[in-house]
Order: sequence, then C-alpha cells, then structure tokens
Amino acid sequence: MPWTKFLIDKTEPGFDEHADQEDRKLTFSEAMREGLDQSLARDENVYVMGQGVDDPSGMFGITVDLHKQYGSERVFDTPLSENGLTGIAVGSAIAGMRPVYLHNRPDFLMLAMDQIINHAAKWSYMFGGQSTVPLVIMAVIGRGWGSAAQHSQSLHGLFMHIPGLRLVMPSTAYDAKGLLTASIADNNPVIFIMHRWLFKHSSFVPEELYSIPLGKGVVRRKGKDVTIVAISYMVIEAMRAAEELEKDGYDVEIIDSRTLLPLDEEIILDSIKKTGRLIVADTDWVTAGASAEISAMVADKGFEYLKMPIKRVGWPNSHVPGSYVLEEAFYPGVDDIVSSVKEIVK
Amino acid sequence: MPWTKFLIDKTEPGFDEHADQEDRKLTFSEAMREGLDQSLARDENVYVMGQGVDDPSGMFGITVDLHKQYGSERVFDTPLSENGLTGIAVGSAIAGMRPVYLHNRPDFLMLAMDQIINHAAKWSYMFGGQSTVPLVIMAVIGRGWGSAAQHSQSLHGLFMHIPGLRLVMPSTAYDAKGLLTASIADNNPVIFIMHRWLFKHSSFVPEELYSIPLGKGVVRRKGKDVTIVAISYMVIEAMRAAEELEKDGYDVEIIDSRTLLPLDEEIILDSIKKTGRLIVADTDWVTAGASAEISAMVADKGFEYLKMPIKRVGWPNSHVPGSYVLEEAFYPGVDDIVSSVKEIVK
Amino acid sequence: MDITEIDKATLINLYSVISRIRKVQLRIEELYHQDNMKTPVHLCLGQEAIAATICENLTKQDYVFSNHRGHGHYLAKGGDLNAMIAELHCKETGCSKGRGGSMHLIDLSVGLMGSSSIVSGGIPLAVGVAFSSACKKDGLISVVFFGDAASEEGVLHESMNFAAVKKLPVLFVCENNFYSVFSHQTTRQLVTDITARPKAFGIPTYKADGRDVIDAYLKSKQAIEVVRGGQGPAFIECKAYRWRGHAGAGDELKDKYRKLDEWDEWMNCCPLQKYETLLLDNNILTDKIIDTVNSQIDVEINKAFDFANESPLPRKDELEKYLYG
Amino acid sequence: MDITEIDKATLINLYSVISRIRKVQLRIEELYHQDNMKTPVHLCLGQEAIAATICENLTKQDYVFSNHRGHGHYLAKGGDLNAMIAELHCKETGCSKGRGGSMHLIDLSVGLMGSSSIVSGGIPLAVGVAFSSACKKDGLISVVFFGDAASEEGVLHESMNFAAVKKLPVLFVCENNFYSVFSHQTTRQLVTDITARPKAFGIPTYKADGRDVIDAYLKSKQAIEVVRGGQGPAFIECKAYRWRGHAGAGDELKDKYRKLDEWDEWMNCCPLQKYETLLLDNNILTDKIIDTVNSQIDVEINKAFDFANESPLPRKDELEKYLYG
Ligand SMILES: Cc1ncc(C[n+]2csc(CCOP(=O)(O)OP(=O)(O)O)c2C)c(N)n1
Ligand SMILES: Cc1ncc(C[n+]2csc(CCOP(=O)(O)OP(=O)(O)O)c2C)c(N)n1
Ligand SMILES: [Mg+2]
Ligand SMILES: [Mg+2]
Repeated sequence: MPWTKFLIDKTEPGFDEHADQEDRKLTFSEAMREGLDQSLARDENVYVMGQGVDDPSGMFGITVDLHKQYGSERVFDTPLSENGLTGIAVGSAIAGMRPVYLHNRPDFLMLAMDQIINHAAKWSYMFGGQSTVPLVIMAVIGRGWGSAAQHSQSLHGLFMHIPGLRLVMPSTAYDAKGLLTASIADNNPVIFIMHRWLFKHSSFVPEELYSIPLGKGVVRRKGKDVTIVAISYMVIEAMRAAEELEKDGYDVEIIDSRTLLPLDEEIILDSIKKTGRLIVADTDWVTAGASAEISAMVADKGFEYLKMPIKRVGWPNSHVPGSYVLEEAFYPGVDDIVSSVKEIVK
Repeated sequence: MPWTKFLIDKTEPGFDEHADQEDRKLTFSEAMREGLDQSLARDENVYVMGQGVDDPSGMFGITVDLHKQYGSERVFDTPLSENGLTGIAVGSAIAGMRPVYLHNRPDFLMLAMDQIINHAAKWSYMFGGQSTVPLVIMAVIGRGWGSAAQHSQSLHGLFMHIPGLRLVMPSTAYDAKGLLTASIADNNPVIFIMHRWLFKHSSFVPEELYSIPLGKGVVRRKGKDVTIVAISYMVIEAMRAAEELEKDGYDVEIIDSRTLLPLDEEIILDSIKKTGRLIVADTDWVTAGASAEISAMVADKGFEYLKMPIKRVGWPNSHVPGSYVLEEAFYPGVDDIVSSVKEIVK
Repeated sequence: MDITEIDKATLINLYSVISRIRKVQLRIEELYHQDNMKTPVHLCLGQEAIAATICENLTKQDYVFSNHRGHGHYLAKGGDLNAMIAELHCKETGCSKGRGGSMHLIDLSVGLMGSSSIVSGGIPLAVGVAFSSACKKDGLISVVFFGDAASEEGVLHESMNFAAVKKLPVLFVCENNFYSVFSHQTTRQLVTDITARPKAFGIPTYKADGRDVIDAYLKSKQAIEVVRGGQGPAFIECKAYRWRGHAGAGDELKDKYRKLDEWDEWMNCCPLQKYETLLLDNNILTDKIIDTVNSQIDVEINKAFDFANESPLPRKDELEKYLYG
Repeated sequence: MDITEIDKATLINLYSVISRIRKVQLRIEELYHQDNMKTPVHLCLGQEAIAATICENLTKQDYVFSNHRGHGHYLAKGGDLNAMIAELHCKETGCSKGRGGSMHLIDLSVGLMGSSSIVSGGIPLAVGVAFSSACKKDGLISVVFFGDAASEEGVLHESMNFAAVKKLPVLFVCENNFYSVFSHQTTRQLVTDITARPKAFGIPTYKADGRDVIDAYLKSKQAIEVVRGGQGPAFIECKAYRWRGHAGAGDELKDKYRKLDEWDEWMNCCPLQKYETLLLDNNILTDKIIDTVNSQIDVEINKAFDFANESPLPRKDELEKYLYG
C-alpha cells in the first residue's frame, strides 16, 4: 500500500551545497544511517533505541539492519512507554551512556514531556553541573496522506522555549550527518527533528565522521533584497520561491537556521543589516513558536536595520486536517513565501 | 513553618480597578473561591478535582471547604496520575460535564501534555466539531523559598503555541472571578494560570457571578511614551515601574493582556499607534514564549508605528535556581522594566 | 462454552455484524491501491469477532471509545457505513467531515464517541465518560478498545486505578493481536498475561478467544454484567490475530517478522469461517440465509463507496472551522 | 526475624546511621523557623530505618536515586553532611552548589545520583542507570526510593515493565507512609497492597515493617541479593509513618486529616527507640556506647551548621553557569 512508500519515495529536488562533488551522493536517510553506524562503531557508550528501530523498515531507513551489526543490546525496540523510556535514556546518560532515542513522530514526545522538560533539561543545572545528560531524542515530522491532527505535528516551538535543551533541524543530507555527530557528541539533551519530505533528498556526504557545530546557521543563497530565515523543510520551499522570485527580479537571501537552540543570531542580523527585510519560514505553528522567537529577536536587536514589517510564513491557527484538500490549504509553501516577499519588497 | 505561609501572606500593594468601591474587597484567592462556589451552585455539571482540593489548606484557599458544601462527588482529591486524570476530565467534558482540574504547579502539567495537546485541544477539530471539551485546567506559578527548577516554572509559553486552547492569566481579584466564570462557561479547554504572589492582593469583586470575555485586554494605566504589555504578576511590577518612571517624567501606558489565547491584538496595536514603543513583560522565559509572540505580532502588524526596538522583560536563559540570591538575579522586576523603558524612550 | 446459551436472533445478528466488518475491510483493502482513500488504514481483519461480541452486549446509548484500528468498533456499535467510507475518502460527508481520516471515526448517535490515534489515548477518556455516567446516574456504561502495546502505556494503569477507586462503570477491552507494528509482545512484555495488570488494581478480569464467537460473546456478557451491576470496572483480554500488516493493505514483509508457528496456528482458524460452520451445523443458519445476508451487505457496501465517491470534498475556506467548540 | 542473623558491626552501624538521620532531621526542624534555610524541607522523621537498612546492604558504588523526602537516603548512602546542610542554606558549598535546595541532594562520590522533586520522576532514571550497568557489566545495582503516591504514576509501571523485560539490576523501594500531603492512601488506591503492581510485571516483591530494623534489614537483604544475582529487578514495600506534616516543621493541621487510630498505632512505636531497646537487651550496645555515638553525631551536626553558616552564597553573575553540561 502506498502511504508509507508514497512519502518516502517523494523525490523533490533537494539541493546540494557541494554540487560539484560528483561522488558520495547520499540521501538524507542514508546519511543519517551512516552517521549512526559510525557513531555506534566509534563509541561503545552510544546506543540506539525506539519503537521499530530493529524492524525491517528501520525507521524510514535510518536504522535499518543496525541491530544486526551491533547486536540487540545496542540497537533495540522498546515497549510503548514514552515517558518511562525517556527517563530510562536520561538515567543511562547520567551514568555515562550516549543514548539516541528515535520516535516516528514529534506528537509522541508529548507523552514524555515530564522527563524531557522537568528532568533531562534540568539535571545539569539543578545539581550545579555535576551530572550531564548526553542524550539525543529524534522525531520525524509526518506530512501528507491524511495522517491528521495527532500524527503530523512539528512541535519544535515547544522545545525552543526550554533552557538547557539543544534543538536541531537539518535540511540536507550533509547537515544531517554532521549535526547528528555533533548532537551525539554534545553533553546536553538534544531534540533532533527531521522532516519526512527530506528523506529522499540527496547531497554530497563525506565518508568520514564529521561534525557541524551546533549554533551555526548557513547562508543557502546570497541576495540583497530580503532575508528569509528558513527552518528544516521550509529551506527547500524557500529555495524554490527564490528561483521564482528571481524571474521577477527579486534577489533573495536564504539562511538555513540548522539549529534553533542555540540560534545563530549573528548570521541573521548580519543578513538583515544588508537587506533590511525579514521573512521567517517554519514547519510549525507561527504562534509563540520558533518563527515568533526569530522575529522578536530581530525586532529588538536588528530593529535599526529593518525597513519593513517582519513576516512569518508558517502554520495557521488550525490543527492539521485529514483531508488532502484541507492539507493544501493548511501547509504554506512557495506561493506564500513569494507573496510575502512581494508584500515587503518594493 | 514559614514557607507556605510566607508566600501566601506576602501582601504587596496590588491595585484595584474599582478603587472607589468601598465594600466587597476580596483577595484574589477569595474571589477565585467565590467564583468556584457560585459556578458549582449554578451548574451541576461543574465539578472540581485535583490533589488536595479537599484538604484543610484548600489549594491556597481557593477550594477550601467546597467539598463540605458540594459533597465529595463534586469536589474531590485525586491520585497522583496527572495524564490519566486529565484524560478522565476530558472524557467527562466530552460527555457534558464541566470539570475544573486544579494543580499546584504548572510543572506538573508536563506529565499531562499528551492529554492536553493531543487530545483536549484537538478533539473538537478532529471530529468536525461534533464534540466539545469544556474543561478548565488550573495551575499556580510558584515563586520564592528555594523551590527551584522543577517547582517554579510558568510554562504558559508552551500552551500559547497550541491551537484550540484558551490561555487565561488574570492579575486582579476582579479579573480572576470574571475570567474564571468565562472559562468555565467556555466550550473549549482553558489553561488558567495564576501567580502565587497575587493571592493576597485584593480588589473590588461584585457578589454576583459575572464574566469577563476571553480575548479582551485592558489598559491598566494610560500613557503616551511607551506601551508595556504585561502578563499576570508582571502587571504589578509594571505598575510599580510606571510610578517610579513618572517621577522622571516618563508617561507609561500599561496593558494587561488578561488572556493570551485569544490575544487582544487590537488593544496592543492601538496603544502602539500612540506610543510607538513596546515592552513586553512576562513571568516566563522570553525565548519562544508569550513575549516573543506579542513582539513578533507587533513587528508585523504594528511595524509602521514602531519608533524603537521592542524589548522583552522576562526570564533569562537559566532554570529557576534554588538559592535566594540567585533568585534575585533570575527574576526580572521593577528595575528591569525601568531600565528597558529608559533604553527606548528618548 | 455452549451455543445454546445464546438466543437465535443474537447468533444471527453476530454473524451478520462480523461478516459485514469482514467485507468492509476486504473492500477497503481491494481498493486501497487506487489512492482514493488518502488516509492510513489499519485493518482489523482477523479481529472482527471481538468488536462484534462486545457491542452485541451493549445498548445503543452505551459509550465506546476506539483506537487507530477502529473500523470494526465503529461498525459493530452501529456507526453509519456511508459516513465511514466517506471519511476514508476525506469527504465533507465523512463522519468527521473529512477532518479526521481513517483513525478518527465517530458516530455520536450510537454512542461511538471517537477514537484517538495516540496509542492508549482513548483509555482515560472512556473512564471520564464513565465518571460522567456515575455522576448522572444514567445507567450507561463506557467501553474502550485498545491493543496489547497500549497496555504498556502508564496511562492505562493510572486510568485503571482511578476507575477502581471510584467504582466507575467502564469496561477495558484489550485486543491482544501479539503485535505492535512489527514488534512481538514477548519483546515488550515479560508477563504476557495482560490481565495480571488490572488484577493488581482489584479489577475483575476475563479472557476470551477472539476466534471463537461463542466464547467471546459469553465472556463479554459476563464482564459487561459486572460493569453494569455498578460494582466498578472490569477488564477483558481478547486474543486474536492481525491478519495483515500494521497499516495499509496486505503484509508484504510478513516473512521478516512473524513467528511462523503462531502464524500457522492463528491463520488457519478464521473466526468467521468457524462461526459459519458452527451455525450451519446447529441449523441456526442455512446457506440460503447466509447468501441473503451477505448479498445485502455487498449492496450496502457498494452504495457506501458510491456515496463517498459522489460526495463533495471539504471547502478550503473552511480549514479552521471546527477548531473551537 | 532474628537479630542473631546479623553481625554485630552491622547492628551497631545501623544504630548510628538511624540515630544520625533522626538527629539531623530534628535539628533542621528546630532551626527551621529561623528562616536561614530558605528552601522547603520534607522531613523523614519516622521513616529513618528504611533508608538505613536498604543502604546498609549496598556498596558505596551502587547507585541510589532519591525523591523530595530525601534527607535520609542521602545520609544513609554516605552523603556528605556538610554539603547537605550547606545546600539547605542555599550556599555555594552545598552539594548542588545552592542551585537545588533541599529537594535536590546529590553526592556522586557515594553513588547518590540525585533526586527529583517531581513525584515518581526518579524511577525511570534509576532503571536507566541499571541499564547502563547491565551494558557495562559493572556488577552494580541501582535503587530508587519513592512514596506510596508515586506508585500511582504511570511511569512507575512503564519502568517496571522495561526493567522486567530487560532483567535490569534495579531495586524499587516504595516507602508507604500512607499519606500524600494530606491525602490518605485509601482515598487514592483501592488495592492498598502496593506490591500487587510489581507482581503483575513478574517482579519479585518483599514487604517490610519500617519500624522494625531487623525485619527491614533482612528483607532488604533478600531483595538486594535477588537483584545482585542478575535475575532482574525486585520491589520492596516498606511501611512507616510520616511523623510530621508533608513539608516544613511540625504538623499543625494533624487533627484535621490524620486517621487517629492509625496515628496512635504508629506514633507509639518509634523505630529508633524500639531498636535501641533491642540492642541493649541483647547486649549489643551499652548506654555508654550509645552516649558516645550520639555525642559524636551532635558534634558533627554542630560543625555542619557552622560550616553552612560560614559558607559563601552563590555569586549572582554565575546564575546561568551550570545550564549546559
Ligand atoms: C503513543 C504512541 N506511540 C506510538 C505510536 C505509533 N503506533 C501507532 S499504532 C502502533 C501499534 C500499537 O500496537 P497495539 O496497541 O498492540 O495495537 P494494534 O496496532 O496491534 O491494534 C504504534 C506503535 C502511536 N500512535 N502512539
Ligand atoms: C508529579 C507531581 N505531582 C504532584 C506533586 C506535589 N507533591 C509533592 S510531594 C507530594 C506527595 C507525594 O506523596 P508520596 O509519593 O507518598 O511521598 P511522601 O511525601 O509521602 O514521602 C505531592 C503530591 C509533585 N511534586 N509531582
Ligand atoms: Mg497489537
Ligand atoms: Mg506517602
């Protein structure tokens, strides 16, 4: 049946920051799998758990067959007990392990908020820095095929509110592997959110393990008229919008935030210094989310450069609907970005 | 022993929007109790539950002896099972009851996020409006006496991110009762967050049941130099700051948001049209919280009026510390508001 | 368990309900590849008798909460077929107006209160409805269906504890099909007898064989009589086999994760076939009646798909319409 | 239970640990009204023997997670007294550098891993540490203390299930003092035998009388031997009485919520007094030794309060210092 395959096979044009490198093109999920594989090989304290990580479909390919390589003690399926298992991961991290806990959907993290927010994020602080919690929690934003309100949320806006967490949202295969390495190496709880529509996108991925520092955004496209700060899958939509806008003479700069905690404020402010205009594009509700934070940050620290209102392109005030026609109305994309740009440029 | 009493007895000058009314001055907690009492009397579908609602201290006085009046079937203590009990409250609401579920601290709501976010907030939408969830969830922000990171959070920033919820944060006894009535009467899940330092503040409270519409802010003080949008207890701090600033010739306008979902955008924009300057003061982390949303909203819809950067006064990037000296450094107050005003006015 | 304990009308009705669920599932599966149902489906093939026998013991007003694998619960409780098929087609005429999709079926007119696609999510909701019934003294009971994996969620335990303390009229129905997606129960639970958990909260428990309609009916009846008696909750574990993959049509990967002895044992025992033979042997049904029943069902299913296909889609400008109640 | 099963050194050590916890608690209570300890305290008066007997059976390296009522656990495991009293004074020299307060005690040098003030929060953490030990095959075991009300949280059940499936070396210690703040266990649980719950997950269980040091010691020993044997988790329920109010000094409102027969029964049986008499009767201790032990403790406590009082407060410019690891 189509739905799982449908989305995974969805091959939209991704983009590749090393387009000139001919060899070693991997998809996002291949890059993730490679990163996990190499991390497991490198450090015996790393282990991978989650519902279905050892099953034949292997979490959209991210974990496929890793249990065969590393044994079922280091790569294992879990009962349906998200809060308990998160606490167990935290406990093991306190004792020196480096757990990677995978979830199909961010929606399921709502069952584990007590352990994430009240425990993982606070354990270092509460005890004066004596313990650390090197834990990576992953989840994949679902989209499409009528998965509806309880299976399509992003929810990273919630995590961005909590001190002590890292929040990572890669948009390319290259970044996925590099940020994964940095996340596993970090001594703090990392929420690592992926977007399912990125999984078949491919780009150059070096074979060796490498790390992209948390807190460094990247300029995906240079331009002088307007800055778009885009998160996760919205980078793709922004790139497409920029191409369309180029035809009409708009010169768009695109910043991929890559991580939201820490947020690379400097790269954003530097860009706005030049363009004087900001659009924030997110895969989540705008209200009190990541796009609100980025906008508010600029409305304070970058106010002097701003020539026009800051626009947010993100989810409207609705839950994710089941019906595909309503999904079309729900999800913002190229058109919304294009019209927002036209609203504030010229 | 001091700590509970200490905070409850803390009588700081509140303020009273009907200062001329001599009689019927009630404290915030008396007003809440009266509102619950009258709501229980008015509608047999209303019931009150929560850990300790029937105990001798009665939730800081809010529920004291209500179980004696209405019986232990309508006012009852619960096991420690926050997620389960929230779901139970939601289920009963679906069946036509109007539960009021009280918690000592917002921190404990983290255990119930699945039922709040995935269920209560979505139930109406997911089923095309056929069911409603008239539920009020209350929690009291703790502050002071070394309660530390897991017992002092506000966390309303999280709830503001979720469509389908109401979010209510009263700052006066008068509003407490009126907003409580509106919350119980509302057909949607309402998160009702109180600040413990407001409980002994008193103001005029009419005897009869009355309702303050959700989504209507109020101007607490008129001024022309700068707009301060203040949330919950920060209204008190802002009023004090305004008095101090007045001495130096600053004319401050203060808006009490009263509810964050819905947010009264109009009253804020109207004020900024006049002052051209905005400070948002919150009892929560600034990052991706309510203050970010209000700021981002104005940076879009009110940009043309803005003369200066938008400042946020709220919690820094730290957990709430245990030690009182660190608490002093942690909590923003009058001084921070004063200096923010001075930064952007003149 | 003895067939003579059940009256003829009930036996026939059970046959028709089970056959109807079966046929609806098979039709959905058959057409699913056409991509007109753009919503995940979790078929209950193999598990039909559980929903049917439980609901046969309920009144129309009694409450039911369902889960992601909810087609059978919806139909057994009397949910409107047209509205269900339309929902699978994401149409405005769907039971959730196209907002919910396959995992969010509802029909309040027959007490089908909705379903959560969060595993275990419906459990406390059902307890809450039972609490409401206890307050209102309306004599109704509340039932929640959930899987073996849902029993691993803490919220089940919290819900059972509260239901037990307050003696609420709720029946917990655990459909143990041994799997959670690809994962077998034994990798997730040491004590595979799930009824051990409710016992720990003082809740009376029952076990039924979901392949055996008579057994499932009589055990359900006992459990429901207890709940209706006002003595508090009960719990029934019904075993059955998930004939297909977790979601969608077929089970492409079945050789990669099924336990083969288990597969043989369970797949060789079709609840519907077994029941049909039993009814024929006991002269409750004749081949002719069976034909009549089944062809009526086919007609009804055809109509439902026609209805769904002809129904309008939701309007884009009504995206936010049902956000607030 | 027979005192002769325990060697003399152990018996004496237990006396000293229990007396020390008692005295520390009483001193905190005595001075609490002075408001120098600006942090909520949850005294464990009446429950001292539980922490003492469990920890007596542990090695220094074994792991312990504690909860809000954690002073006894910390001291029994060997936590540094100066650092604890300094923490209660919110000083930089406190065991959590003044960031945690009374509910967040830690001493990693003796395996006291920390405590959560979220009721039940420490339970999965302890299971996680046990998981780590199982991976590393370090032979250590992990212990978590929690109350009767914590047993109502779903996460306990999730944690027990996982520990059982994976056969992890963790001991669950439920201190049943009958109350959660003002609320009696019987209003929250129908089955008040808490060990029914772990049994449902296949976990061996033990029950001990927290007033009776010999009983508590020998039962703890059995339970811990099972866990150390590598066969998986165990669970022990220890009953004891919370002599004071939920938090702070004294129990002003006790007449308003205590069950009086229960109060009489339990308050008339002081674990320390009973044990002292037993040791005297069996010639394990003499009055003289008792005096020596207790005056050493007094000296130590005096020093700890002096240390705390003289210690510096945290620096305001270090507010954010420990946010990241
Ligand atoms: C809280 C939560 N975790 C994970 C999932 C993903 N998921 C959906 S159905 C399912 C399997 C549930 O198994 P079971 O409860 O036995 O029901 P069955 O599918 O066998 O009917 C899983 C893991 C979910 N929907 N909700
Ligand atoms: C999840 C959660 N809910 C509520 C509270 C408030 N609270 C703190 S201690 C306590 C009582 C817990 O009782 P029990 O587990 O029996 O431990 P005891 O205090 O008796 O030692 C409560 C309700 C909390 N800290 N955490
Ligand atoms: Mg199953
Ligand atoms: Mg207790």
